[in-house]
Amino acid sequence: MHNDSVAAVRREYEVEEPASDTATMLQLDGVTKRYGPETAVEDIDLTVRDGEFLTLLGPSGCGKTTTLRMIAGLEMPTNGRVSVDDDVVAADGDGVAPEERDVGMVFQEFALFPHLTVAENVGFGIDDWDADEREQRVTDLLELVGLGDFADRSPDNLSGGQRQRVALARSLAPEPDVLLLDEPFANLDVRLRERMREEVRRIIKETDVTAVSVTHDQEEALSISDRVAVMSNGHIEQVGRPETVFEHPKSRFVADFLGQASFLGGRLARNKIETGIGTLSADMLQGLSDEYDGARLDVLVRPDDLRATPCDEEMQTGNGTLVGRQYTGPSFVYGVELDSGEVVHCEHNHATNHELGERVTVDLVADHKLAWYPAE
Amino acid sequence: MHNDSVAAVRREYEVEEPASDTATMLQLDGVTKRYGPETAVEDIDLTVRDGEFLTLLGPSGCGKTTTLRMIAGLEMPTNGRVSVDDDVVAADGDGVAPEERDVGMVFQEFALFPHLTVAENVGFGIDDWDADEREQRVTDLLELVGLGDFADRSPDNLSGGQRQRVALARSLAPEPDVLLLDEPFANLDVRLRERMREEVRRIIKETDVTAVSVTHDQEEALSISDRVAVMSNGHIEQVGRPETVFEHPKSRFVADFLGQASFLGGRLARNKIETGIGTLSADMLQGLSDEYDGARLDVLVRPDDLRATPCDEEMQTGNGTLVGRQYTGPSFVYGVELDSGEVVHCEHNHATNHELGERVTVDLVADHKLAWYPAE
Amino acid sequence: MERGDSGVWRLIDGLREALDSPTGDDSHPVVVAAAVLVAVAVVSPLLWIFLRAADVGLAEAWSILVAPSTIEVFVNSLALVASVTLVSVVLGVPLAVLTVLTDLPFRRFWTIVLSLPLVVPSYLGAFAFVSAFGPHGTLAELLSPLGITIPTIYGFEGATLVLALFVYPYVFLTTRASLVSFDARQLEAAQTLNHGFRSAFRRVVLPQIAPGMTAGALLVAFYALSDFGTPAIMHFDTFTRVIYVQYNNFGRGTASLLSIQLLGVTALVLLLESRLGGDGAGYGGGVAGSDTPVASLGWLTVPALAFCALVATLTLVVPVAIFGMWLLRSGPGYVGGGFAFEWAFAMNSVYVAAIAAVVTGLAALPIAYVSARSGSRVARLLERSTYVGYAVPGIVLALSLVFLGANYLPWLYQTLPLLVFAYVVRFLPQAVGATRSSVLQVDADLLGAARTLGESPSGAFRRVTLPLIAPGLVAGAALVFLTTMKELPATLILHPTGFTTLVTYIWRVQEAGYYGRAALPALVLVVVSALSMILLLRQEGTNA
Amino acid sequence: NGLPGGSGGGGESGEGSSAVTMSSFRGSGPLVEGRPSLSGTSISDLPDLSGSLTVYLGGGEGGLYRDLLTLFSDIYPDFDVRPREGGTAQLANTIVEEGDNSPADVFWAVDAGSLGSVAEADMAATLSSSVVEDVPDEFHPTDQWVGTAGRARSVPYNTNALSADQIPDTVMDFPDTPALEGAMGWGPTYGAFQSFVTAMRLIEGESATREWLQGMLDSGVSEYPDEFLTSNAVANGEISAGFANHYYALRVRSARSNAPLDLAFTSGDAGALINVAGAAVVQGTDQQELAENFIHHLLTVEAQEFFATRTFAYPMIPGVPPVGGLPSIDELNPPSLDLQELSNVQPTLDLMRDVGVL
Ligand SMILES: Nc1ncnc2c1ncn2[C@@H]1O[C@H](COP(=O)(O)OP(=O)(O)OP(=O)(O)O)[C@@H](O)[C@H]1O
Ligand SMILES: Nc1ncnc2c1ncn2[C@@H]1O[C@H](COP(=O)(O)OP(=O)(O)OP(=O)(O)O)[C@@H](O)[C@H]1O
Ligand SMILES: [Fe+3]
Ligand SMILES: [Mg+2]
Ligand SMILES: [Mg+2]
Repeated sequence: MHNDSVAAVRREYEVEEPASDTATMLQLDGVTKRYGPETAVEDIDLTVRDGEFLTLLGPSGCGKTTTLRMIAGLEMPTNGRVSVDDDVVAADGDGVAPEERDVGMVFQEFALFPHLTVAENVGFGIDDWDADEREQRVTDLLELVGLGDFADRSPDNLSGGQRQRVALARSLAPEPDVLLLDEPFANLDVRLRERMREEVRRIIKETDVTAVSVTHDQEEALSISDRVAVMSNGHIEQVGRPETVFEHPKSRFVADFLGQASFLGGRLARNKIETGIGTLSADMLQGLSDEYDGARLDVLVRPDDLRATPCDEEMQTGNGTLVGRQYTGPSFVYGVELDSGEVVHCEHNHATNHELGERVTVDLVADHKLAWYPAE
Repeated sequence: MHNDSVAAVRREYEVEEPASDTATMLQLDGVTKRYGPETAVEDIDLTVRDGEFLTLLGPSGCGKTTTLRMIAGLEMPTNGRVSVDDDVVAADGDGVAPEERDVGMVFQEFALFPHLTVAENVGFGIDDWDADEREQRVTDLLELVGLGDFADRSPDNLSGGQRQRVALARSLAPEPDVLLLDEPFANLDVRLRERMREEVRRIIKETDVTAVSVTHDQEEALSISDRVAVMSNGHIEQVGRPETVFEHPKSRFVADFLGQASFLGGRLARNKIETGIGTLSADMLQGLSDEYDGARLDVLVRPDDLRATPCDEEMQTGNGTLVGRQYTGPSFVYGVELDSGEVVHCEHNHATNHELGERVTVDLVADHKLAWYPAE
Repeated sequence: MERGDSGVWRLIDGLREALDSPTGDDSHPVVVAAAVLVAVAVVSPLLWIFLRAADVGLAEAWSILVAPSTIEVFVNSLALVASVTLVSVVLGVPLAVLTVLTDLPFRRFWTIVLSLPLVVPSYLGAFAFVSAFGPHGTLAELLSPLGITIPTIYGFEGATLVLALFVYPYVFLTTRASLVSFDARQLEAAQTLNHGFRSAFRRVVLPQIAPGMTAGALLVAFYALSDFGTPAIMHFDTFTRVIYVQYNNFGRGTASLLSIQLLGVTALVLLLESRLGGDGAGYGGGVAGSDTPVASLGWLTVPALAFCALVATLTLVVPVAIFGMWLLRSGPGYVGGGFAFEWAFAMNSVYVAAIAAVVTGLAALPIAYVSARSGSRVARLLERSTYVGYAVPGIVLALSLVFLGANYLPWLYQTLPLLVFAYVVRFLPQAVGATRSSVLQVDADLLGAARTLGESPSGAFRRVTLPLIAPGLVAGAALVFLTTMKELPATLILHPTGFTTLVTYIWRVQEAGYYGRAALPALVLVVVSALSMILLLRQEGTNA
Repeated sequence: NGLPGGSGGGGESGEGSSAVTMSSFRGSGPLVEGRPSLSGTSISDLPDLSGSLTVYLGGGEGGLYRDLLTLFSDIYPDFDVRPREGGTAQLANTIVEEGDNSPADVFWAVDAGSLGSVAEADMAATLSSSVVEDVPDEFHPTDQWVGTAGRARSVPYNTNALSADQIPDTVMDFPDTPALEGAMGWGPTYGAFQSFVTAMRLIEGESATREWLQGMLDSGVSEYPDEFLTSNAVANGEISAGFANHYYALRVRSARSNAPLDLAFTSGDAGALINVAGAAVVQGTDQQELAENFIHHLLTVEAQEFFATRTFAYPMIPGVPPVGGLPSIDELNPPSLDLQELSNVQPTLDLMRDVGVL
């Protein structure tokens, strides 16, 4: 039954994928990569359309870098096929060399050329350009990444974030067909990261580059990408538009990975479900079909869907106790242990300040339907 | 007059600093570091108390890594003094060797030992321990960072995030007096990062370690630290508790760096100030003194302080137009160009979905006083 | 013909497959072909040894090989190899550390001075030592009025000391090269983990510079194995000496037989070394950390300086002083044109050594590259095969080239190209070792980056690998240059007629007994080599 | 008295430099004083040397021999001689390895053994009897090479440590002479020494030689890399006496005239062996005639005077005596031995190795 129901959930979301008629730029078919006994990536299918910005999102070690490296041609898949622009570039362990794929890459660990200056690094891929044009391009790109004054420095003498920006500028210089970005902003501060993101997005859209980016930052993934592919353990869990993935996560894993997910368990009975924060109407649940009547479900709630209000001192009312508090600047995220035993998170404006141990009532304040999963 | 007023603002905040009576663990006095003509860090004063968790926050290239390296003893300050536990360890270009300072460090670029396995890396600093204890400690730490199965791997065969976790575990092993963390979570996904943060914080508090951490992630800085030091361009701009720094930023730079700050300009007149979103009462402004009557001020508003509501189609009402939209998962951040010409950001739940070009009314919904700065 | 060609290509393809490293970083077939070609070329002269050895009857061969005296010198040789290698490591590694990682005053100066002993032909050094410290030597005569007698310099200990003093620079230079490109951040990491410099060095640096150290130690070991002059002068019987005696008495068959035994020792040492795992996989080096020296010497500065000065005195001052004395003492004697020193000799030396350095560097490149980039057995074999020519006494090699040259390549015989080829065969491992360890230091991701930026493998090699390995390549070529400058046996036998070099000149006057006259050319040798060292270190400076 | 005093050079062609005179060939110094009148074939009696000639020049006197070649070149401007130096045995080996393709025209070696080995490998052409007729038979035992200068085995001794009569007259007695116990030196790797042992083996037999070598070892003989150093060590007092070719002591003396060094000779045995430097025409040369003429020039009275007074060697022609103080060849009483046989060193080496001398 579980399998069926998951399939049902899937079906529902799949139709949401935009039926795009733009050409396919990049395609992975059943791609697997093993390092000795280790399987880094297993049986991945992925299609990226021309001009699209796709982000691979997933926990550390799930195979993001490996996937990019196989697209770039730096690693040959153990099994499966990679096509770029309808040409098969890798199939079953053999393939076309990186330099013949017209892909650019920003390496997770930068891989700057230590014997060249910053400007020479950036100009490396365009040494066949006319000298003036080239110089102009290098200057522009350095300006873009805020390193105009660093042209003649050695990469050794740069800070971590500066190095990352040089790596970014270097990959952008030759305007490749496909740009692969491996955590290109991991070492940048928010402001710079946002600026870079915008710039990269702009450049990509303007020059019609297809981009596959890797990030561990779900906010970045959601805000910058046309589509997001969530990976876990060498597999792709879900691919879709940011909203789809965030609001209709196909699995608990995806839900949890994209935000601080909490789950409220309960049994569905007569269009109602009893949960740790009270009775919810089945209307609140996304695409629920009749067959689930009587089933135990887990309902996904995110911190912004809930509100905790303190109640009187005698502790006789309320449905939970404050057990955690995290300050994030604009808001506090409170952890509440419900009387049902579940722990949920509620986000509050930074002006509200509750104390740990306080007795609270948690209410659902979501103004959208909630995703749910058959109980495990 | 400007100087005066800034000084006034300063005075106000300084009293907020908790007058702690715990001992000083680490002290920097007028520390400057130059690389040839380049000044990386200039005249920094900083005091870290025993058991405290202090975070250095600042844009790329502002001197964070350099500061840590001087504390560790890997770099000698060009000028100034560094004391650890009341012993001067560096003064005017000379100092005590790193291994004699009892500091541990997580390097921004990991610096793992490539010839040792993961377990050997982690055990490196505790090779004087009893073999069993040591093995236990290594196992525990690897478990802690989620790499229990990777003990015998070579660091070369790890993913970026895995390497970072090894670096973290390695630095924690010997329980140093002072732990220096240079962007220790930059390559980790949110869930892992949060788990690591919590664990590191727990370990630090349990073992009474003093920690100085570097991050470019303001949310991380605010949520994990006892105090935050915001750096810019080799200087420390502000040091204080996370709430203080976030809610009472001493300068526009700090305000802007800690969140998407927007500024509303206006002239203060008779306890009111006219701004692009209407008239605000002076009561809403933090610690405003009489002397500012008639002065032009900029009021700091953050996305969560504002709300944009669409208005009727004829575009005759409202005070601005939607010009940007960013999806971050739980929320949209809208950019609104006010009729006054200023651009402000408003945060909305992800369920609300406005279109670019829509006419909106922006209202202040903040339930706290607002910071402000004399106009520039 | 065509079939043969495709067979060759199949072979190369097969080799290439065997050489492909698991990381998918394949070596271009042309590079592999070049590596194989070079290896075959440098091993080919050895065929002759087997040819000659076959002249000796089986029974006789056996009786020679198991003769007690043969076994004794065999054991002697092994003992000498072991002790010289050990002492060289004990001298070379600390000196390399002092000049790279510490704040030793005048590091540049010491670097040059401490590399120079390599250019003093060790037999000259031995002569100088015997005249200075031998019984009735200068020192003994100075001390005898005081009633002090010095222990004898002859024998095992003396031979070890003298050889080690003049060959430790192999270890010094290769260790230095590894240290210079070592990622200093790791040392920093170790220090923040409460390991003092010493322990950090032992646990972190040492294992990673091991390939460089081992390369140097192997060079020392095989030098000790193949050197004839020094042990002879130091009254210590070694295998090579027996081989020389045979050659000097037309026993080419026996000598070849013994040479084969020497090759056996070579193989044994190489095997032993790979068992010890000295050449472990490479570790991607990163950018160097801060350029400030990592360790401060403190009160050790004075002893460290004294140590450097002592080594420099023993290796440079003593020989130069002794030769100067001989020069003064030799009196009028016979002065004739045949012994007149000409500056052209120095020019010839530099000229041929420079060519040899360049050619050897080029020949080393494919082998070093293939063996560093691939962990396969074949690649290892290719690299190891280069040691064969080095471990064989120069005279053996030279005669084999006489045979091959005169009979099969008469147009090359007694020309510079053949002489240069002899140098390549003799000194290739010096260049391969240094180059290989720098190839190992190149992070594979850098090549990946170049490839994704549109460079072909050869382009990536030219624009990224080559500049990054340049210090290693130059260091290797410099080693070849220095050793070619002083190479005697092959030069003497294979030089173009009328082409006199510093060393053949030194040989001429020595052979005639005019030791004093060696002073000037020996000095010129040292000075010219010093100049080349300065050039080399300048190169290193721009890259570090 | 046959030597035309001032005009050794010139020759018939008359185009040579008249600056080359007998005194150009003669050495100087106390040892050379009072040369008697000389006789023999003069350079001027021979046809001109003309053309180019490659000479493999073996051994220690290379530099000195070069001077002689320079003199020839001065006399004959058309004569282009290209000397190629190397160890004597090595050059012999080289010629044998080169075989028919040898670029060498003449092999000029410092010991008979090397010449013998080349001759045995059929790499030496037969010399015309006109060339070698002046040289006594013992110095050209075959017609494939001819001696050009003699080198006698001798016992250099330190005059402060020993007197002449303490040195035995028979080499076989050395191991049992108390005065020499622990005070002797030798250079067993040196070719001339090995020739000496070869001679002993041929004369006294294998087992006597073995005993002798063993006896010397037992008496604590010191080992030196070559005999020049052995002679020097004697002069220094490092050892009292040694085995060495005779000219080394003269060399030491000519450099250090006050050195307490003198020579003793044994008589009629291997210890009195006179080995020779000599020359051969290399088989297959296309310069046979020139090569022979060149060798003939080495046997002229001028060249012989050169060897006698500059290298202190024994001249090969009767008309030129050795330098002052040296006994004549007749007085020396060398053993009668075919020098050609000296090339049979292999058994000697086996023996020496067996005993532990090598
Ligand atoms: N070895 C050096 N030589 C010259 N300048 C240097 C050197 N190291 C750092 N700098 C400069 O000093 C400044 C501060 O560098 P630092 O590494 O401390 O920055 P950071 O705050 O850690 O930045 P990031 O967040 O990008 O890592 C930068 O502008 C950098 O370019
Ligand atoms: N050369 C290798 N040999 C063996 N295992 C490897 C190798 N490279 C990567 N792996 C393993 O493959 C898995 C996927 O690695 P990958 O680098 O693709 O992860 P990632 O998703 O990029 O992680 P991160 O976010 O930490 O960078 C990891 O478990 C890693 O340990
Ligand atoms: Fe001699
Ligand atoms: Mg990765
Ligand atoms: Mg940094």
